[in-house]
This record gives sequence, structure tokens and C-alpha cells, in this order.
Amino acid sequence: MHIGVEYFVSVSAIVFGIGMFGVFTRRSPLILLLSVELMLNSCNLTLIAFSRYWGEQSGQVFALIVMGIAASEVVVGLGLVVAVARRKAELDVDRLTALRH
Amino acid sequence: MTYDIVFVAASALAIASALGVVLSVNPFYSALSLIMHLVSLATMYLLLQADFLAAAQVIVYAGAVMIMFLFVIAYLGNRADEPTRDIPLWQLGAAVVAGSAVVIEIVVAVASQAFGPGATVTDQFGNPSLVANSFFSRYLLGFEATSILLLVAAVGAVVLGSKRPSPRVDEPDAFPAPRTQPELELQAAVMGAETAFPVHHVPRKDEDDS
Amino acid sequence: MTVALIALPLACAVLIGFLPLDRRVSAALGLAAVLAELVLAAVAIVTFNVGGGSQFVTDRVWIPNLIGGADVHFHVAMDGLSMFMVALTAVGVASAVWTAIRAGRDRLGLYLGLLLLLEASLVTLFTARDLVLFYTGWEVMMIALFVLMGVWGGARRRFATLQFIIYSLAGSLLMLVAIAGLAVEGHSFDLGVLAAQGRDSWWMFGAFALAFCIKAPMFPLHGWLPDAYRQSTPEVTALLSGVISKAGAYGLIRFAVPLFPATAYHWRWLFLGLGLAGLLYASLVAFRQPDARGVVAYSSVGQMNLIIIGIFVLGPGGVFSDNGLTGATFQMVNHGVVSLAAFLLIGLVELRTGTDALKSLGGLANRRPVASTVFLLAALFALAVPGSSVFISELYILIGAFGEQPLLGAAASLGIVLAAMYMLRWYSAIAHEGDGERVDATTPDLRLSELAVAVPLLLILLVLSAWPFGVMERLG
Amino acid sequence: MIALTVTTVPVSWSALAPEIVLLSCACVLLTCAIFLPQRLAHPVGAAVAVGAFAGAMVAPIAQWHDAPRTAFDDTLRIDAFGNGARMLIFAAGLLAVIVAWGMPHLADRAVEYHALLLAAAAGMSLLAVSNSLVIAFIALELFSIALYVLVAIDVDALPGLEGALKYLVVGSVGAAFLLYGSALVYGATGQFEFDLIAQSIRHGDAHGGVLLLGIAMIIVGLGFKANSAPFHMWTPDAYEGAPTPVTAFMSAATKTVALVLAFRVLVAAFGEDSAIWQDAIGALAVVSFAVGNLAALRQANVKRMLAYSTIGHTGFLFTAVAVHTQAAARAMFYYLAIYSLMNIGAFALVAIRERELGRPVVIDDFRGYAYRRPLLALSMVVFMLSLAGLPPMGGFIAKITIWSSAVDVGQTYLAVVGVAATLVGLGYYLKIPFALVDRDVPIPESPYRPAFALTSATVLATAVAVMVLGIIPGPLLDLAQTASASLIGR
Amino acid sequence: METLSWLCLFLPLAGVVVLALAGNRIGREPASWLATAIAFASFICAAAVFFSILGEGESSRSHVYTLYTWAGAHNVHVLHVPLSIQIDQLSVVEMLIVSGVGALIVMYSIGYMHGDPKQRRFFAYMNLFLFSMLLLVMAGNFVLLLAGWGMVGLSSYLLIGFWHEQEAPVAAAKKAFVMNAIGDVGIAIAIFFMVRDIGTTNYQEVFTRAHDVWPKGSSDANWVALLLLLGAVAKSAQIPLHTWLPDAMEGPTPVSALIHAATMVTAGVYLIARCHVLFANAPNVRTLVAVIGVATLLMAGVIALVQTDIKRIIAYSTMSQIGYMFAAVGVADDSAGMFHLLSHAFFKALLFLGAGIVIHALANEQDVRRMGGLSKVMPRTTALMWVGTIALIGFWPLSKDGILEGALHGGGTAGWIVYVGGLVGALFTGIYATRLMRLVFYGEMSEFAKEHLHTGHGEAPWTMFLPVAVLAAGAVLVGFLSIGFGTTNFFGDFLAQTAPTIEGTVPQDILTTALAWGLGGAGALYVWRLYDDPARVAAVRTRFQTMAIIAEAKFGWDELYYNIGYRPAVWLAVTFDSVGERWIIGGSLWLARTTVATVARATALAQSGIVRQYVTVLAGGAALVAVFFLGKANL
Repeated sequence: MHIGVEYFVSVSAIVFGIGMFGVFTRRSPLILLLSVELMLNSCNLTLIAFSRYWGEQSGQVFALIVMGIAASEVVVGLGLVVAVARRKAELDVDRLTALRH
Repeated sequence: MTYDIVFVAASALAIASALGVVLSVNPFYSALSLIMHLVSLATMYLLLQADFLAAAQVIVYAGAVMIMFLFVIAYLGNRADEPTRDIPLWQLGAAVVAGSAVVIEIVVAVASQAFGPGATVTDQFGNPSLVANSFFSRYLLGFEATSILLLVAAVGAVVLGSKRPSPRVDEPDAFPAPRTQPELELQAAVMGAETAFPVHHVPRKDEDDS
Repeated sequence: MTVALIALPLACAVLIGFLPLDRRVSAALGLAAVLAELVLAAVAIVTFNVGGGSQFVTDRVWIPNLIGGADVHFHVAMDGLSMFMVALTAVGVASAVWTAIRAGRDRLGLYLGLLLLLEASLVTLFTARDLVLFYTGWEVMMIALFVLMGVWGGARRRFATLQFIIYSLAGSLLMLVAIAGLAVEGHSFDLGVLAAQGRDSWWMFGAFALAFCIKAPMFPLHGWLPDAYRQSTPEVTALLSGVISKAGAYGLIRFAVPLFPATAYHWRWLFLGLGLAGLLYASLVAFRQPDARGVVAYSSVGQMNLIIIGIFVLGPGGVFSDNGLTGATFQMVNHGVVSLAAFLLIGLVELRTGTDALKSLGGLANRRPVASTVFLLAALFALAVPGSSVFISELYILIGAFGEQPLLGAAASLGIVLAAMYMLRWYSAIAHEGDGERVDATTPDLRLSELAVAVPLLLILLVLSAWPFGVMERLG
Repeated sequence: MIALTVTTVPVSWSALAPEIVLLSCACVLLTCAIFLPQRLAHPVGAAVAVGAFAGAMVAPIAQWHDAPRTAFDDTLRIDAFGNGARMLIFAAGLLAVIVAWGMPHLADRAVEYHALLLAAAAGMSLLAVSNSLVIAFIALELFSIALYVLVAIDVDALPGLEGALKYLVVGSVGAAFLLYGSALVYGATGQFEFDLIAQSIRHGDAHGGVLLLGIAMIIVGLGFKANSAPFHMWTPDAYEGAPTPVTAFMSAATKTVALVLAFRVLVAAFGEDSAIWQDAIGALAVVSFAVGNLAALRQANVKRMLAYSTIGHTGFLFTAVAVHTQAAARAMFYYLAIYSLMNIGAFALVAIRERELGRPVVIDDFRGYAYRRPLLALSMVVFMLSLAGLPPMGGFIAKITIWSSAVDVGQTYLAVVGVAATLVGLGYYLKIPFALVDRDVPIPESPYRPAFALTSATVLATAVAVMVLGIIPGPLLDLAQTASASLIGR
Repeated sequence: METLSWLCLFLPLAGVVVLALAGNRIGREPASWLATAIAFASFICAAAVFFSILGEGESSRSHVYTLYTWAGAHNVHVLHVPLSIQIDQLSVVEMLIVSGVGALIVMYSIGYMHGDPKQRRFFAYMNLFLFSMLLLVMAGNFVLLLAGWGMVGLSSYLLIGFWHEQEAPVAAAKKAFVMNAIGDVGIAIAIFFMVRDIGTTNYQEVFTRAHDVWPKGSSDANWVALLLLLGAVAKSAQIPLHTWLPDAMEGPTPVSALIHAATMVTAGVYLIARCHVLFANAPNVRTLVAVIGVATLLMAGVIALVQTDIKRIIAYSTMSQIGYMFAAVGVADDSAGMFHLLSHAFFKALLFLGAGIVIHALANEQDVRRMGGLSKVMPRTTALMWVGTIALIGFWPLSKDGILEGALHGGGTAGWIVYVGGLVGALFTGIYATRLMRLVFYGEMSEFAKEHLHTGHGEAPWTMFLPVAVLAAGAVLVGFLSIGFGTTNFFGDFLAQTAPTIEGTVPQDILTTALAWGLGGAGALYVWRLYDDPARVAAVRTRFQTMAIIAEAKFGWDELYYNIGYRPAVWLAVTFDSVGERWIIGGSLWLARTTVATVARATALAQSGIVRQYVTVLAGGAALVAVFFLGKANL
């Protein structure tokens, strides 16, 4: 069999889904962030796969940029988590509901 | 043939480790399995002739970023792992449905598209110089912008991480407004009978222990 | 001329409403303003050239190319109908201002300012010949009313106001959509241009008609009315029923029918039927109201439905019936003045007794000759005693209806009997038999300053009765 | 190993002038922060920021009448459409600076606040002119990250942190959707630049599953930024949690830039599929109408109420996007301008009241306010009426132009739903005027004690602008005309 | 002459205005005298007009004077209503009656209303009535007629309810007004027909063109006549709209004399005479008029037999006499009807005023059983009352048997009905008229009368006495106007053009006169003897038990209307008010409110604050959007 681009994309889709599932189900903000990372990486996989498919680099470049962006999101996210952790007993996004309705 | 085996192995590993990220109780394990995931992705990048990307993935991502994660987890200690995993069933169901819906849609869409074998490329493809080429030609702006982005993120981290230099001084109430609640009456007017509605949210005592 | 009629109250509204003036000063200013407006209106009527069509025209481009090549013009003009509606507005607001000053409303400056703003907006919408300008006047009127009702009203004022505003805007916003559609299709906002194109679109006509029929109000769209009339101050209620309800009828005559003649003709029976139903229904309901305001409120619902009948007696191609339209327009003037008088008088009763519940009133006519006479006259005009101008206008409407369909005319004339029933009940409950529980020998007769509110209105009606032709020929 | 010569593209400074000004000022500020004494921090920061925004304004104004041109190898498209958006953004930033003036819990974060504000504005302005999914994504993330921090900039306030965290989590997911969508579009077309995408769609298959799925996910990402339901749920929390000046800036600028990008990408890149996405956008508009206005009815906290009303207004703006004619673009531009003005004005007034009370403002806090600060109260009435879309306020012209464009292309249903939404909206917009002129509150002896001069001035100015632009909308409409004409012919 | 006519019409109005404006700045007596003077002045004008008409040629006795256009518009298709009066024989006769009798009664009121706190208002109302009534009879078109028609109803409302401190007068006044309003509606609809088919309401055009547009006997012709008849019966208290008249006796006695005896209630007769062309155009309706007249005269006669209130007795006799007039015009003998109207105006006013004197003297007691034997104390009144009674019974003037002769001579079947009914009615008349005299003036004076009677100086002040005397004289003299023993029938000839009599002059046949006299006299004698012994009275009552009960129940009309008219209306009103307003209208609004509120609550609560749910919703929405797009894709 020939491993075409669609296989890669399917894998990335599954990873994307798993990441979403994590965001849906976990209560620890840290793991939420990790799940978001999963999603972004799946996007990267897609980009690179298609870049290979079209045989031109811009996809890869974009992927590279996404890595940077993901990193910075992680930075800010972790900063927030730490700031919250300073002020709340336990880290639980479900308890962060002062703002609602 | 080896290509196929590697792909299967890598993808299987990627998915497994992704599940590990999502399912493992201890965020520490999650982080580790994310590293595993990233590595396996890097393998797939190699399959896709994105050598430079694969390298960057391992070095920058798995190396730097994840380490930062681990630092934070370590810093938070046991408070990092979440108190409970319980989740309302309906929410779980919704999660499964929504997640799988998106996945299935993507798969369906991709499968429906008749992708050919793809462009034939020299094995130069994906090596740093070529990437750099398009990076510094068309996406020069993107490159610069990304650097700014990182700077902003750094500043943000500083802001968030730092303690407040001076205690806050709030001005006294210029003239306290009457706190009787004709609002209720108005609400009743608008809404007919029922009048219950949440008053504004100032953080409740039980919520901050600092 | 027209511009002056609009500008004068607007300027004074800003002056009185927003400058922190002393009560007396703002009262004097407001009074001066409304009187000047009255004079202007009188001058307009006198200098009006009968049979000369639209006059006192001003037409400037206001918003060039608002949408798709359609300019918004500041285009105002007065024909007979507009002129008398403006005059009615001037009279109504003048008496309202005087009542407000006498009753000593708190925050008087703001109150008078809003009344003047209301006047300006009403004059605008009565004289506008451009759809956007008209709509602007229409909504500014709503804004002024919103504050007047919502701030100075009775205990449940907020509810009543909100209901009134939302109900009215439900109509007028749809009308705005229709206006947008008209402009897109007709590439103009000008009434003349669009009317010349003579469109036939059920949804646009429906939107216009809905807006106007809610304001009129046409049965069964009067749900907002009882609360609004009961919760407002007497002078605002008087304006609501005397002048603002006429804006609805005016809109039907000026916009809804001329813009969509064929459609109006096609749907006329809907309006005739609802109008008839509303006339009888409201008259009967008025007969059961427990309070003076309620009686007059529902009676004016009935009258407005009669007017709607007169308007929608249409010939093929949406041509108004001569007698029906004459009657309708004249009835707009008459009923305007009548209900102004009625509600302001009720206000005077409330001032004395603190209530308008009929069961606790009564015996006002004993030892109070002036009050009894004034109330009697108001009641008689309200029940359209034959020979009065109100009677004449009703007669013409009914003649028109009869020409369209004899049964319609005959059935509608039952309204006369019903009107006699509820208005006599109203008058007797207030004036006759022994003193009510809230009335006693010390309850004063009308004072001279109070007569200044009611008597001019009644005089107008008497003059109209003596020479209806004077108004009717200009209206035509 | 063959040596490759890297050929960089010609750098068009004029295209980037605003971003350069903003970012360099931001860097200057951050450098100063090291040795700037605390008490000078706020004045200097504000001054620099004002200067930056003023300077950034220059380029768009100068280039206003230039013909559209692309820069950086087609990744940017400098046209009146983008420049107009830039001006709105900078104006919003300027006002945000003024509103923040003297806010105690921003004062000691003044440098960072202004630096991040400038960075966010830079990102937005880049986004406004971006012509490539790559640049768009970067710019989007740039200002998003700046905003995450800005929301939480008062790190002692738990609401801010909570809002920021929610914003970040949901935002990242939204960004992931946008990114995945871009990837799919790239897969379908092999291009990231809007016009090239359009080309290859024209030559290829406009109905490919991958392409359409990509468009769908891009719409999701943009809908998230434009706080359209059902991607809106972060909005109320973030708006309520954020410091009021930040909320004001977000509500005006984010929405502007999100809508501009949505319009640009959908029209310029996916014009071929307009028949498909216009219905989707219409549906989103309807949902936003419903959710925003209904939920707002129940709010007591003014900021939260305004946040929900923002969601409601997305309905109107998406109406314009769904119509996507030139008239619609023009209407949308006018709407965005007025909307920014009245929202910032309202939030500024809320900020004043917050500082008077030292706690979040609920509607009741405005009871009888008209008898203490008549002018401010009057401006608040103006804002509310304008938000409700009543003449003679600007909101009215915005409504009628948008509705006429909708009726023009036969999407009357959107106008009708808009009517219903407006009616519900009156239910909460009018609460505030009711409270302002509440008669149960006795008239105070000392009615008027001037304070917060600068902010009050802002409020008044915006109110006057909203009203004047409602009565004399001609000039602004002409600007909007130019802007829209530079993007679409018809 | 034109000026005089206008003066005659507008003088009373001027009086109203003056009195209204003067208010209490003018004394009560002066005010009363002013009103009286105005009434007399108006009468003088009327007389002058009458003589100038008399002086003119037979052919040119009809004049139409127009003051200005009252209502209308420049558009020719709009109905044009001139403020015009038509002066001809018919209207001038009515003018004389109204202003003449009116003036006398106003004068009488000076004494009667003396000392009443609202005396000025009373006289203002009286003048208002005179104006309205004159407008009614002088109007030159139907709209003005209707205006006068309604305004007399108004004045009657005001005067019946004059003592509005008590409940009864107010109720009676409302009843009268509403029932008259029904009649007004009838005339109004008739006017609609005219405008639709003829385009004008001026008498002359209408009458000349009626035949062309409404062929004789056609449904439209019948409708018009019927509707006018509706107005007439309402105003003239004929079956079926008669029930308001007895209650109207709650008003002051002069009012009863003027409005409910002499002038207003006979307006129906005037209307039918005025519109004889239209009625000639609808023969069946005209017969109906006759039948209604007969029915009413009989029924009213019977009821009058058992009444005990002096004023109500006279009121029912009025009803019955108007029945005669209707019968006359019903058989197209308009001049006879008008003549009876004329004489009736005199003698009935006479009777009322006489009764007024008695009531005045007896501290406003109206029950005949508490009177008696007054002839000794007030002989002059007794004498005058006798004049009235004789006239009422029909001995002199011969107006009643004039009707009978006319009916017999040219009435056909309807004529026979009228003839027989009229004769029977004559019998009743004799009985109740004499019963009244017998009970009030003769026999034992009752205890009540003994203690309350106060006939100060003489029996009444001269201002009250003089008018009664004049009326008595008039009642006698008027008889000479139409004695037909060979000589000419002046009155008939005078009215010939405007209110034609039966073709050809009626030979006075002695037989009819004899019959009428005989029956009337027999009844009078019978009742005179009967009341010598109360036991026999009781016996008679038991013999005619059922008849008496029915009569005392006034044939149950009031109950009928209460059940089929008032109660359904009220029920409908209540239903509309509770069901329509509260449930349907209010309920729909409540439903809308509550729905919005509930949905709003749900949406707000959905914002749970839990970020994971936010994301879930986002993804769900994304999935939906994606599904939509994939649905459009060609997979």
C-alpha cells in the first residue's frame, strides 16, 4: 500500500480529537494546556503533510512559526496558572466560576 | 515497506502517547507522554522529508518548552494534579460526541478528496537552507512578527509572575448610591413574575485563601 | 414657516431641559414657547391658501446617498391635514404644559423640555415628506414619551412604559425595514417620488400598516393602551390619546395607503372588519370600566377604529372615498380636542379627589356649577351629540362606510348609541347623585386657572360645531 | 552541499509604518521601565502611548486614497479597507489610554499596560491588512496573547485571572480550529495568500470537501474572535473580569479587526463559495442575536450586560458579512465606527462609576445618577439609545444601512430577526436610563462635583460624536464608501 | 321675513349663551324674566312670519333661506350641508306652537321654579330646548333636522335629570336619551340612503327625486320610510320605543308640559307629515304607522285607567293622543294629524300646568289618591282643568273626530282599523280623564291634602295662572280653525300643500261626532258615578282583574327591554372586558413576556462559568458548521 497524505491527515485529525477530548474532560489547567499543545501539534502535522504533498516549503515554514506561537501560548498560560495557583487553594478550572450566568 | 512500518509504528505511538497525555492522572506523566508524542511526531516529519522541522521539534519543543512545563509542575508540586476526575455524564457524552464529530468530519473530508501521490520532490526538500529560503523571502514578515510575539509573551510572563510593587489604593466612594433594589421591581416589570437574578460578582471570601 | 414650527420648540426644549434654570424661569419660558407655537400655527392656518395643495415647503438634501443612491432630504411641507395636525399638536402641548405647571410637577424644567421635544417631534412627523425624516420624528417622539411616562408616571410606570415602547417599536422597526426596502427598490426616500411609483408589496404595506395600527391603536393591537393611559400623568395621557394616536391614523392616510394603493385596496376588508369589531368591542368594554380614565381610554380606541373605517373605505386603485376621508380627517381633529379635554378634566378630578375610580366619585355637579357645565360639555362632545362637530365627522365617516357596504355603515352607527351609553355613565358617575366617598362639600369648584386648560378646548369644539366647513374645506 | 543564496523580499516600510511606530514605542517603554521612577510610570507611559497611536494614525491617513497594493510578496494588502480598520483600532487604543488614566490598579502597571496595549494594537493593525493565512494567524495570536495578559494585568484581582485563563483556554482552542482550517485550505489549494487561494479555487474544485471543511473551521476561529454565538461563551467572563479600559478596547478593537478579517478572507479568498458560507454566517448571526440579547436581559452587572449586548451586535455585523455586497461592507464599516465609539463611551462611564464606588458596577448604581452628573447621564442615555438603534443616534443609521443592504439581496429574514433582537434589546438597554432618572432618589443638595475630568471628557466627546454622526453621517459614510470600494467592486 | 325667521331661531340660543356666561352674576328672577322675554320675542317673530306667509300667494308659500355652508368640502363629491331653514305652512305652524306654548310655559316656570338653587340653569335649559325644537321644525335639510332632533333629546335629558341629586331622575334621563339615540340612528341611516342615492339631504331635492331613485314600494323606499319611522316612534313615545315617557315625568312639571306634552313628543308626527312624500312612496310602512298609532292609543289608554300618579296619567294620555295623530298621518290625513297636534298642544299643556298648580299647592304630592275635594279650595284651577278635560275627551275642539272622519272616508282597511280603534280609545279617554278630575277635585278631601294644602295668595302666583288661562282660551279658540259644518276648513286648506289632507274636503258627518261624543260622555258619566262608592270601584277592579294587572304592569315593556336589550348588552360588555381584555389581549402579552423571560433565563444559566463546557459548546458549534459545509460539498 502507499501511505498518501490522507493517512497523515487522518492521524492528525485523531490527535486533534484526542486533544479536544482532553480539554473537555480534564479539570487541571495544566493538562488543559497540554491538550491544547496536542491540538496545535496535530495542526502542524497536517501542515507538513500538505507541504510535502504540494512539494513546497511554506507549509513547513508555517509549522515552524506555529511552534513558536505554541511556545508563547504555553508561556502565558503557565504564567496565568501560576498566578492563579498563588491565590487559590487547588487548581481546578471547575472551581473557577466566580464569573458566570 | 519500511516506510509503511515506520509510519504505522510512529502514528500508533503518537496516538497512544496522546491518549496518555489526556488520560493519565498525574500531570507529570501527561507531560512526559506529550514529549513522547512530540518525538513520534518528529518521526513522522522525517517521513515527510521535513528534516529541519523534525530537528526543531525535538530540540526546541520537546527540549525547551516541555522542560518549562515540568518546572511548573514541579513548582506547584502536588497541587498540580487535579483533585478529582469526576465529570457529569452528559458532559462526557457531549465531549465524546463533539470530539468524534470533528474527527469524523475531517477524516470523511480528506478521504473524499482524491489526493494523488503528491508532488515529486528532490531530497533537498525540507533541508534547512530551503526552509530558510522561503522563510526569509515570502515569510520574512511572519518571522519578524513571531519574534515580537515571543517578546510579548515574555513580557506577559513577567507581568503575570511578578508580585505587585505597591499595594492598591482605591478612591473612596464619591457618593454611595442607594442600595435599595427597585432593580428587582424593574426586573419583575420586564420579566413578569419571577425576579431572582444574580447580583454582581465580587470574589467570595471562601474563594481566596491568600 | 414649517421649519420655524419645528425649530422653535426644539430650541426651547434644549434650553429648558438641559440648563439648570429656576422653576419659575423654566415655567415661564415653556409657556412662552408653546404660546408662540400656537401663534405660529394660527398664522399658518390663516395664511393657508385653500385648495393650494402642499405649502410652506422646505426641501434640502440632508444625508446624501444614505443607501444605494437614495438621498435623505429634509423635506417638510404642510397641506390641510398636516396643518391641522400641527395645530392640534400645538393646542395639546400648550394645554399639557399649562397643566403641568399648575400641577407643579417635580423636575419641572426637564418635564417641560421633554414636552417641547415631543411637540417638535410631532410637528416633524406631521409635516415630513421624507420617509427617514418621518421615521426620525416618530422615534424621537417615542423617546420623549419613554422618559415622560417612565419617570413621572404612576406606580407601575416602568412596566407600562416598557410594554408601550416595545409594543410600538415592534411595529415601527418593521416599518424601518420596509422603508429600507422601499428605498432600495425606488432609489429615493421622498414620499412624492415613491408614491408616484405606486408599489404593490404585501409585506412592506403590512409593516407600515402594523406600525400605524399599533399606534392608533386598531383592534386588537391595543394591548399596550390601558396600562399606558392609566400610568401616565394626565397631560401625557391626554397627549397620547389626543395627538399621538392621531399620528397613527395620519401615517395610514399619508404613507401606508398612498405608497401601496393596490395592496391597501386588496386588504381593505381586513381593516374595515377589524375597525368595526374594534368600534363595537371597545365601546362595550368602555361601558364596564371601573375608572374614569378607562372609560375615555376605551372610548378613544373605539373612535380611532371608526377613523380607520373611514380611511379604509377605498375605491379601486386605493382611492379614498370622499365622504369617508373627509369625515376621518375631521374626526381626527375633533376627537383630538375632545380627548385632550376629557383627560385633562379627569386630571383635575384626580387633583381634587386623588382617584379616578368611578365608585368613589360622584356629586361633582352639586354646588359646583362651573365644573358640572364643563364636564357636561366635554361628555356631550365625546358622545357626539347631534349638531356637534364630532357628530358631523362621524356622520361623514358613516356615510362613506355606508356607500362601501350598507351593513357596515348601519352596524357602525350602533357606535353612536353605545357612545351615549358609556359617556352618560361616565358623566353621571362623576357629576350626579350624592357626593362620592372621596368628594365632599369642601371639594372646590374649578378655578379660573384651571378653566384656562379646559375652556379653550371646549371653545374650539363649539366653534368647530358652528362652522365645520371652515376646517373641512382646508382639510380636503 | 550546494550553497543557496537567500533572496529576501523588498521591505515596504510604508506598509508597516503603523506597526513599526507602535512596536518601537512599546520597546522604548519597556526599556524605560527599568529606570523609570514609579510615580512617573503612568504619565510617561500614557504620553508615549498617545504619541504612538497618534503617530500610527499618520500612515493610514496618508495612504487613504492610494490604490490598493500588496506588499511583502503578496502577504499584505494595503487598501482603504484595512487602513480604515487600522484607524478605528488606533482610535480605540487612544481612548483606552485616556480611560485608563488615573486608574489606581493600573497605575503601578502603567508601563506594561501601555506596552502591551501598543503591541496588541500593532497585532490588530497587522491583521487588518494581512493577505495571508500565515500572517493573519500570527497577527491574531500576537494581539490575543497581549490581550490575555492585559485581561489579567491586575494580578491581584481574581476575576481578572479567571477571565484571562478562560479567555486563553477557549482562545487557544479557537486558534487551533483556525489553524487547522488554514491547514486544510492549504491542503486543498496549496496556497496561503487570499488572492492565490481564490485563483486556485477558481481553477480547481470549489466544492472539495477539504476546502469547505477548511472554510468552516476558519469561520469557527473568526466567529470566536468576533464573539459570535455559539463561540461566544468566553466573552462575558473575560469582559467582566478584565479591567474596564481593557474591556473597552477589546470590545471595540477586537470586534473591528475580527469582522474586517472575516469579511476580507471570505470575500477575497473564498468568494467562489459565497453561496455556501453566506447561509452559515446568516445562521450564526441569528444565533448571536438570540443568545446575546436574551442573556443580557438577566444581567445586573453593567459590564456583563454590555458584554452580552456585544454578542447581540455581532448578529448585525454578521448580517453585513452574510450580505457581502459593497453596500454591506460600507454599512459594516459605519457600524463598526459607531459601535466602537458608543461602546468605549459606555465602558468609560462604567469606569468612572467603578472608581466612585470602588467595586463592580451594577445597574442600580446608576439610580438617580442624572441628578448628580447630568451630562454624563445624558451621554449614557445617548449611548443606550444608540445601541438600541433609535434615531437620531448613530446606531440608527447603522441599522438602516445594514438592513437595506440585506433587503437588497433578498436576505430580508436577517433584517426581521434583527428587529426581534432589537425589541428584546430594549428590555435591557432601557433599564439604565430608567435607573438614571429614577425619581425615588431625592435630588442631592450638592449635585455636581466634577471629577475624573479626562475620562468624563472622553465620555462626553464620544456621546457628542455618536449623536453628530447620527445626524450628519455623510462624511463617515463617504469614508466607509471608500474603504468598501477598495475591497469589492460591486 | 328672512331676518325674522333667523331671529326666531337664534334668539333662544342667544338667551342660552347670555345666561351661561352671566352665571350667578345675574339674579334668579332677572334671569327667569330674561328667558321668558326671549321666548316671547321669538314667538312674536314666529307670528310675524306666519302673517307674512299668510299674506303670500298659495303657490309661493315655501321659502328656503341659507345662512352659510355648514359642512362639506370643495370636492363636489363630498356631501354639502348648508345651514338652511325651510319656512312654509307646516314649519310656521310648528314654530307658532313651539314658541307660543313654549313662551307661556317658560313664564309659568317663573313661579313654579321659584327659589330653586339651580333656577338660572333651568331657564337656560328651557331656552336651549326652544332653540333645538325650532331648529328641528325649521331645518331645511335632514342633517339639520337630525341635529335639532338630537338636541331636543339632549335638552330633554338635561331637564328630566334636572334634579340630579336623586337617583330616579338621572336614570330616567339616561333612559330617555339612549332610547332617543336609537331613533337618531334610524334617521341617520335614512340620511345615508339619501346621500348614497340622491347626493344631498335638502328637503326639496330629496322629495322631488325620491320617486325616481326609489320606485314606489321598492325595498329602498320602504327602508327609508321605516328608518324615519324608527326615529319618529322613539321621539314620540310610540310602541315599541315608548317606555321612556312615563319615567320622564321625574322632571319638573313645566318640562313635562312643554317637552313631553306640547312640543317634542309630537315631533314624530311632524316628521312623518314633513316626509309624507317618502311615506306615500312606501304604502306598507304608512299602514304600519297607522297600526302603531292605534295600538299605542289603545294600550296607553288602558294603562292610564289604572295610574295613580297625576302626571303619569296625563303622560299616558299624551301617549294615547299621539297615537291618534300617528293614526291620522298613517292614513295620509296629515292635516288632521297636525290639527290634533295643535289642539293637543294647548289642552295637554293646560292639563299639565293645572296639575302643576295642584302639585305645587300640595307640597309636590303627585298621588291622586291623596288629593280630592280640591274644587272648593281652588275653583279657578278646577274650571281651567275642566276646559282641558273636555278638550281631551274630544267634545271641543273636534280634532279627534276629524281624524276618525278622515280615516273612515279615505283610509281603506287601515282607515277602518283607525276608526274602530279611535272610537274605543275615545271611551277610555272619557273614563280616565274624568277619573282624574273626580279623584283630584271632588269627593272627600284626603287627610294629606288637609294638612299640606297651602294656596297662599289665591291658588297660585299670577305668573303661573296667566299662562294656564291663556292656554285654556287657546284650547277653546283653536277649535274654530277647522269646524267643517259646511264652512271651510281653514286649517286644512292652509296646510294643503305641505301636509295634504285626504283628497277632497271631508264632509263633517254628524254620525261620527255623535259616536265619539256618546262614547266619551258615556265613559265620563260611568266613572263619575262609579267613584261615588269605593266598594264598586273595588268590585270593578276585581271584575277586570287580569286586565288591571296587565295595565298596572304597563304591559311589561320595561321588563322585556331589560331582558332582551340591557342585560345582553351588559353581559357582552362583561364578557369582553374579562375574557377579551384580561385573557386574550392581556394573556397574549403575558405569554410573550414570560416566554422571553424563560428563554432568557435558560440562556443565562447555560453560561455555567465552567470553561470546559464553554469549549464543548464551541466544538459542538464547530461540528455543526462543519456538517453544514460538508453537506454542501460533493463528496
